Amino acid sequence: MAYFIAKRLMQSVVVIFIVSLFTFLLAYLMPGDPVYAMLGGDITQEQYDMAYKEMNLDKPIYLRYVNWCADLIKGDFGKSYKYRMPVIDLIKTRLPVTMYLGGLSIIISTAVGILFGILAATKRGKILDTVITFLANLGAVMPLFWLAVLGMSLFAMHLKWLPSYGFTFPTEDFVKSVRQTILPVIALSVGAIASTTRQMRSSMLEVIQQDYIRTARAKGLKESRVISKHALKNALIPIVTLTGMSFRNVVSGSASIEIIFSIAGTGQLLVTSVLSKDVATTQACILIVAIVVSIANLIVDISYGYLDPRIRIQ
Amino acid sequence: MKSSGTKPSTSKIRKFFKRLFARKIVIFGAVLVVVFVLAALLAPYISPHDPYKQNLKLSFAKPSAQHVLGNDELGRDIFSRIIYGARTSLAIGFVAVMIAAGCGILLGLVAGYLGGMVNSVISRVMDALMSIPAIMLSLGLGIIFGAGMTSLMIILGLATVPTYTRLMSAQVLAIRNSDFINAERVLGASNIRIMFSHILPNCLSPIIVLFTMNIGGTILAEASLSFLGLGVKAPMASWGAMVNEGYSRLITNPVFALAPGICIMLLVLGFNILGDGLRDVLDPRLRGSI
Amino acid sequence: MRTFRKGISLVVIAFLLFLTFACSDSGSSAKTPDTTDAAALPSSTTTATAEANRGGVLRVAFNATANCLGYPGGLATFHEYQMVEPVVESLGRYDESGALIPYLAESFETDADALTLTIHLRKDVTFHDGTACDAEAVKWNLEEFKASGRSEINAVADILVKDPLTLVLQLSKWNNSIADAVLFTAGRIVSPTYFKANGKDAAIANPVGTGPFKFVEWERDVKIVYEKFDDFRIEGQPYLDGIEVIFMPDITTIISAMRAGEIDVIGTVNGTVVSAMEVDGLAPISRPLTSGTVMFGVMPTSNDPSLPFYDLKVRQAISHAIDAKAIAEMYKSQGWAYSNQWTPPGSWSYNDETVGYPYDVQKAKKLLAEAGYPDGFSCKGYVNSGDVKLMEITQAYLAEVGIDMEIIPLESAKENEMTGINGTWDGILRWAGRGEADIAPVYARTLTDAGVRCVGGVLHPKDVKELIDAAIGAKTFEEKVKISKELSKKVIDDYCLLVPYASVSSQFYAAEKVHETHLGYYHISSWTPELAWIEK
Amino acid sequence: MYLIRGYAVPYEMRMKEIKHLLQINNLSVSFRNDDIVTKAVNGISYYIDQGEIVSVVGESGSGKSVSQLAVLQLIPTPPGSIDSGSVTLEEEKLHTLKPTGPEMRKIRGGKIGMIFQEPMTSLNPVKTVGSQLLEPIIIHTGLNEKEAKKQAVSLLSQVGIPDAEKRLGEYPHQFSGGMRQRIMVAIAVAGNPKLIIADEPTTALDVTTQAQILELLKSITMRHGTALLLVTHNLGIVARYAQRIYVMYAGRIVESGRSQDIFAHPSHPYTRGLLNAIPRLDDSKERKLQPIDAPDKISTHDEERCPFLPRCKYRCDMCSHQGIPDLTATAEDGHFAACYLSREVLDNLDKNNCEANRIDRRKPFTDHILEIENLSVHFPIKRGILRMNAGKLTAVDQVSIKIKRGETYGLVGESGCGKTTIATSIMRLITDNEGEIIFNNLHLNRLKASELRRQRRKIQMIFQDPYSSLNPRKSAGTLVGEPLKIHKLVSTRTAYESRLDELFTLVGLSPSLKTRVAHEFSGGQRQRLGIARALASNPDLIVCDEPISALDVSIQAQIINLLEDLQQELGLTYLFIAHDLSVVKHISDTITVMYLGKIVETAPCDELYGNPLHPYTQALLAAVPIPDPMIEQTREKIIISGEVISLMNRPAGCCFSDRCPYTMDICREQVPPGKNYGKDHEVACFKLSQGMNYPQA
Repeated sequence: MAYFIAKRLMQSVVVIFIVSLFTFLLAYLMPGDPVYAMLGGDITQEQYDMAYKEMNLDKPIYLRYVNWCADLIKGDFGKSYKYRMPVIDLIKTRLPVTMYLGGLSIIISTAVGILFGILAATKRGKILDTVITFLANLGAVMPLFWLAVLGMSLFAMHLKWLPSYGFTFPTEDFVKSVRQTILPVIALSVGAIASTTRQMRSSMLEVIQQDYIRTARAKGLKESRVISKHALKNALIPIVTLTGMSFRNVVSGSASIEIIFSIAGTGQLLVTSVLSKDVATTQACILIVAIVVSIANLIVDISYGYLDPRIRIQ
Repeated sequence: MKSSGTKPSTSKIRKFFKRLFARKIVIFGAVLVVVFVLAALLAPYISPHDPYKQNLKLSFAKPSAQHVLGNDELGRDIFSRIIYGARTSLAIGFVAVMIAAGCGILLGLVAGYLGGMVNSVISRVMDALMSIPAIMLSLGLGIIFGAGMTSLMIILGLATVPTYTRLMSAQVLAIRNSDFINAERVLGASNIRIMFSHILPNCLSPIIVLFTMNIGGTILAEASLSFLGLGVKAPMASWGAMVNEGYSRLITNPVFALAPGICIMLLVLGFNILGDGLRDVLDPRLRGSI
Repeated sequence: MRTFRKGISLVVIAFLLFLTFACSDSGSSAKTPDTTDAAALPSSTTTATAEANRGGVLRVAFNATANCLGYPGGLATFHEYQMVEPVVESLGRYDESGALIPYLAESFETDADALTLTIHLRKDVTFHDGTACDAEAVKWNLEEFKASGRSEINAVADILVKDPLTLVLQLSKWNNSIADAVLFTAGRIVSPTYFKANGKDAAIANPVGTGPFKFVEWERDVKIVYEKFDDFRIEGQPYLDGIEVIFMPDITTIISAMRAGEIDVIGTVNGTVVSAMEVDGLAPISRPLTSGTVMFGVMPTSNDPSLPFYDLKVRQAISHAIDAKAIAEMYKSQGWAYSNQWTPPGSWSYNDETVGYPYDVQKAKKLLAEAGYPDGFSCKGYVNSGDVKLMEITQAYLAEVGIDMEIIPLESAKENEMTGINGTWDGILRWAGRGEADIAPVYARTLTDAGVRCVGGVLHPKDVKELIDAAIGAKTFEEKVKISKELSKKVIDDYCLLVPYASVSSQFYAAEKVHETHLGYYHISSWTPELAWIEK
Repeated sequence: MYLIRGYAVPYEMRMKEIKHLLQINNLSVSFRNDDIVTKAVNGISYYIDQGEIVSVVGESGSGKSVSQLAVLQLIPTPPGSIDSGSVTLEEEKLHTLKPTGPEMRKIRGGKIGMIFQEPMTSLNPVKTVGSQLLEPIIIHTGLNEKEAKKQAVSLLSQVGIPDAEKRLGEYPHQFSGGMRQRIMVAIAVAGNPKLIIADEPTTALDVTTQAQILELLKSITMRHGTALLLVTHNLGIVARYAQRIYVMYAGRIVESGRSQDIFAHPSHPYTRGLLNAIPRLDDSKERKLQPIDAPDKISTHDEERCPFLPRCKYRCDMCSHQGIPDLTATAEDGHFAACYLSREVLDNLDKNNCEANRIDRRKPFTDHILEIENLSVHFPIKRGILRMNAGKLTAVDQVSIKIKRGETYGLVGESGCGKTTIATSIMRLITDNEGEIIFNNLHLNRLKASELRRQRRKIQMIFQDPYSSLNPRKSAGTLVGEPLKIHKLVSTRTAYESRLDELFTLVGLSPSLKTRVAHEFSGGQRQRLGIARALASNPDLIVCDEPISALDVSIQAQIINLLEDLQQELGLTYLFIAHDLSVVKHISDTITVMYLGKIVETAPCDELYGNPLHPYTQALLAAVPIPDPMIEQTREKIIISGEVISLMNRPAGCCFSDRCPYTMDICREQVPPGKNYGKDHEVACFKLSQGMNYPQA
């Protein structure tokens, strides 16, 4: 297992290195002069030259990459020229927000998805299965932004039950936090619930056909015990992969959700910085998100060990 | 289902469709897809108005007998634009997925078959692509490539490549050391021959399923990108862009935002259901993994 | 999200709008020398009611973010000026007629012959950090503004502190709009002590001014919190306990929050908001301005012989092909007013004799045929990606006369590069320029070699340049009006350098219970937080 | 004139007279797939008594397993459904119980324990062995957790798992296949059942392990008086263990009776065919196997006719005109067969066509076609972060083989012995090896890739699994013709087609089948295609890697005969790799026995079987059951302990030292060299080289 973790860690490091290259190039290839991005259109030549030097744009690209990497290793993600503050401070305030929303959404979607999946699989062909499968299909085709907007228009604008914007951590004001997070989290979760449900249903159906389930039944176990003690853990293995992948989707989704609900999180920061060509922030955001995704995948792979002793004991 | 050297008999095709449409829901999905494909093909004949004809006096007009779904900001007929939007969505969905499948299959085939360092490099690059949030990737690429249909197809295609590469290399790995591939080596067949003549055809079932599913996914992604403003070039009609235009007017003119949104959902739903059905027939083991 | 992007383009427009005012002389400042009393602030007839409703927190939502609060040289957009208004006061403000009046300063006077601007300060004004706001502090602020690379007050050659409450600004060359630039644009006075102690970045994030409210907290991209400053120099003000500036990147959220009563004021308005608010029977607070608007239109590349637009007839054909009147009419509710020249209608430089190019497809086709393009041609149309719609309308009009325009959306950075000093474009550019009465300085920025915006793609005719110089250097208002009108007509009727659509005045929304905010009422970049009150 | 046997007594009526432990009457099971209903079990009736060992024999698809699952209602529904029948276990009518109800659950694991075929998949991979074993104990014996744990430990010890207490906490994948099957046995007996149903319990295991498991099962049934229902296709096992037998074919019982009666007097053409088709360890080499005919594709048989009719070589008019024959009594007591023809008639018919039952085994051997010298194949074991080679796993260790032109060289051994690795090394599918492979005086391992590709046509391979070795998407003609195209052996289209026809005819397939896709063929036909493809390039040597082990027993004989005929006709040389010693004995001229990557014994066929010298060879031979109860009763069974261990744990000295009953100290320390004991008989054993004798089987 230690070897396994070490190997995965090594892979993650390589992946992050490639991502850093991607990120750097991506930001570099974006059209538009970063000086204009920073200072706007109406600038004098002096202003331009001053900024050009300040941003190290006179150095060759590979040198800039090496410098950038060297700074990264020192923990220096550069300075955002939009926010005029170290990117790392910016991300320190943004990442927890997205992680909180995303984490909540992943927990909810996984729990609900697993439950729905089991229900649908065990009631295969019955009404409940049909209803759940239909809803899961619907959830999978519902554009995220669309759902968020519909939700806001109904619950905030018309019914006025929930606030239409903002974010508060539950440690600050629990009731406010819950009210503010309901809509964004639901919007973020629907797609994941749908895919988890579909995956869980089919992996459960697959597992139920396995030999060891037949063995369990042949031992005289109750059907409920066969499902809960023998089938569930096996069926969960593919779900873990899905949960790992949903980290990436959560950040993707949070971009529009955070913008729609005026939440200052990483997703919003990502989009803002790309559109305003805030190079340092863009690079740091992608890199950090990639690191988070990689760590999530690492955790997923380790949790395989918990679920599947064949990996744990090698 | 085709095999070189033999023509699939008509009964075989009939059997395939019989199995495919055994579940009623699949018929529903197929009908959805067919309706939209027909709408796209026959757009010039069935749309009641010129989708590009602007009439500023009718800006944001409510639905009327003349314009059943009302008019957009430029006073263009929304219904006609939705019909033309089907063209955009389908064309982008199809071509982007073709690009993705083409690159992904090739990379996956090479990675899976050659293994070793090649596989490691390709896998890591794909991992890296996979760990960048899709929206970021599309946004970044979108800004680099600029707007328009072609670049949309490329962007959406590139963003989907890892899915195919992974599926393909997993498939190849599974059959690379199977007896019939060994048999080919024993016969003295070259690697190229083995890869393209023997491995590739045997990996196609899940690819076809993924392909169908992905068309839906790509249409959704196109909508999201259009929503972000990185859509097709004006004045081309796109559902995503129409939702984008319409959604902030949900209060005053709900039809404008709801209609294209519902179209996206229905078309994607159609492809998903069809993909589900195809998978059940072609490769039931894949259930859930795609 | 679209509206979010639109927000970004709005920022650009806002930037222009702001600069508009920054350098405008608003018609009154040409009276030289000039002395104005400090009393002429907008006075409230409802002071008693305001007293009775003292308290409460005003929540103002913006569809834009701020990047800078407490560094005068860093304030870029009118949103930022509005956002810091509660903390950082300006030396001068505008009155209802658009005339510059002293605000933080007690009075000021200009002397065209002596090339000076003299500013008298109030006694006993202190910053929130307790230090005195004296002549040295103001001098430091103005010098720092110049040092940051801003060009607005370049005409100021030297700043002399005559006594602790008097400054004399020596000009290098007469410029009849210098008072506006110094007192309004550059004259946002912050504490030099704080800046020196904590540095530029800290100053940017922590405004320390003299205003009615104290800065509490700036949660980036979320909100700014201000609380009442108890020792405000005007007795009894402000009425509010605090102000929250809330950033909302999505227009729909703003509408939703406004309808749900989660916010009190909308600081950014577009057509979507207007139509949504109409449902609730709420009308925007605005008035058509005759100066300090944004001019919208298109600007073809006129200096490139390889492009069809080099031919005057083609430019005229385009102008005839587009029904700018209809476009302006369509957006009327958003504060658009049709103008056939690069001047807001009704302003003193607006030339009624300008013929312009009324909508006439036949004439357009005829002109095109004369120019050698009977079947039209293909061209590119550049526009900020957040504002494609206007270009789409243009595209459809051009298609009628056979011109096939491909729309190329630009990210802000790319657009700035294209319209910047070294940039150019090859086709039709969606153009947004300042609309003000005193147009000559604005023209100078684009139509002369010394310009800074959109200079690379447009002809710089010699006679235009001469007229611009004459207008800026005019010593009497009458002379200036005459030359400006001539200029206005020349640019359109003789050279057809651009196709103006409309002049756009800004608009604001406030809930019915909110009073006396005067958001953008006197000037787009200012309001009156010290007077605002909320009905209980 | 054919004699028609007396009258038919309804079978069910006869059986109702006596009280049996388990009685099944008229059981029918069908499966529905895509609207096609397949009757898997068709009205079968059988019984089993207290303490009895009964075997149900049949080939794949005969419905033997399905009927057992149906007894416990473990058939997945849908697609399966039990259409009719009654199941009575000691008065209790199992067919009336709800599949998941409490009564049925009491039966499952409580009164009837079940053991399945695949030990690898039958245990839940994510639960410890202990927890899986505790479940049935707690449910069916009412013991509390602590007592149950004690019981579990004792059960595991009983089934021969050492260190039971510690191993309770381990997971299935930490056990070998044999060990897992032992655990399955423990689970099956945990609830003190009256009956154990063992569904092919040893099919997936090595032959030495197979013997151990079966002996274990037998001893358990003897000790507890449990009845055992043994489902298998292996007639040897049946002969060794079963007291009574039911032979199933196509969902019906075609013959039943006491074991010795059936083997002595098989009365159904199918049973007779099976017995004639399989090679036996005690056979003479000259006996030609008599395969059971297989129709092109076993069509969904006519519901109205005898299901064996299309394959029956005794069929007569009556069979095709009358309905399905009932089970009728034969001469012996309790012996029934479902055939219109009496045993005497069948015997007579056999006597009439006993020609061509002998094969000429004399072959002219000349030079060596293939010489393998000191071949070693290592697989690196990668460990650590940097994937450094932490060691190597030696799959084949210093193996030398010389194959003469024209002979059949047999290579036997259990799983993991390296026999397939040798094959793949010869075929250059593995290129990373030490030693020399000299084919026709060419050093194969020194050839350049292009040269090697040219040489490949002279050396071909037949694969184990005819299902996986043919590309499922290609037509038969394309597959067989591929070598012709690759090596450009034909120049014109017509030459190509005619060569294809020739090849098809050669392997006994109609050339008209050329256009069919591989999956439309039956297993035997597929293997014929595989052979035709191997023959296409006119090879000198064919490596046959377990070419028949995936086939049904009735089909195996066809392929063996085909291979023998082709050898005579074309002068081919075979390297025949197999684990089945009976088959190898039948076909080979020289035989090498391997264990854990080493050659332990090489000898000419008769010498090896007549005078096995290495203890391992002896144990192997002893473990193979002979399909004759009379012989089995008298045979002494040496069951060696332990299982084939993993290559990672190969002992330092002689590879067999930890299982060998005669191990000496030197065996554990040094590797015994091969030594010739005359008649080309080479053995690697210290005991033997020291001139000591030990008892022979």
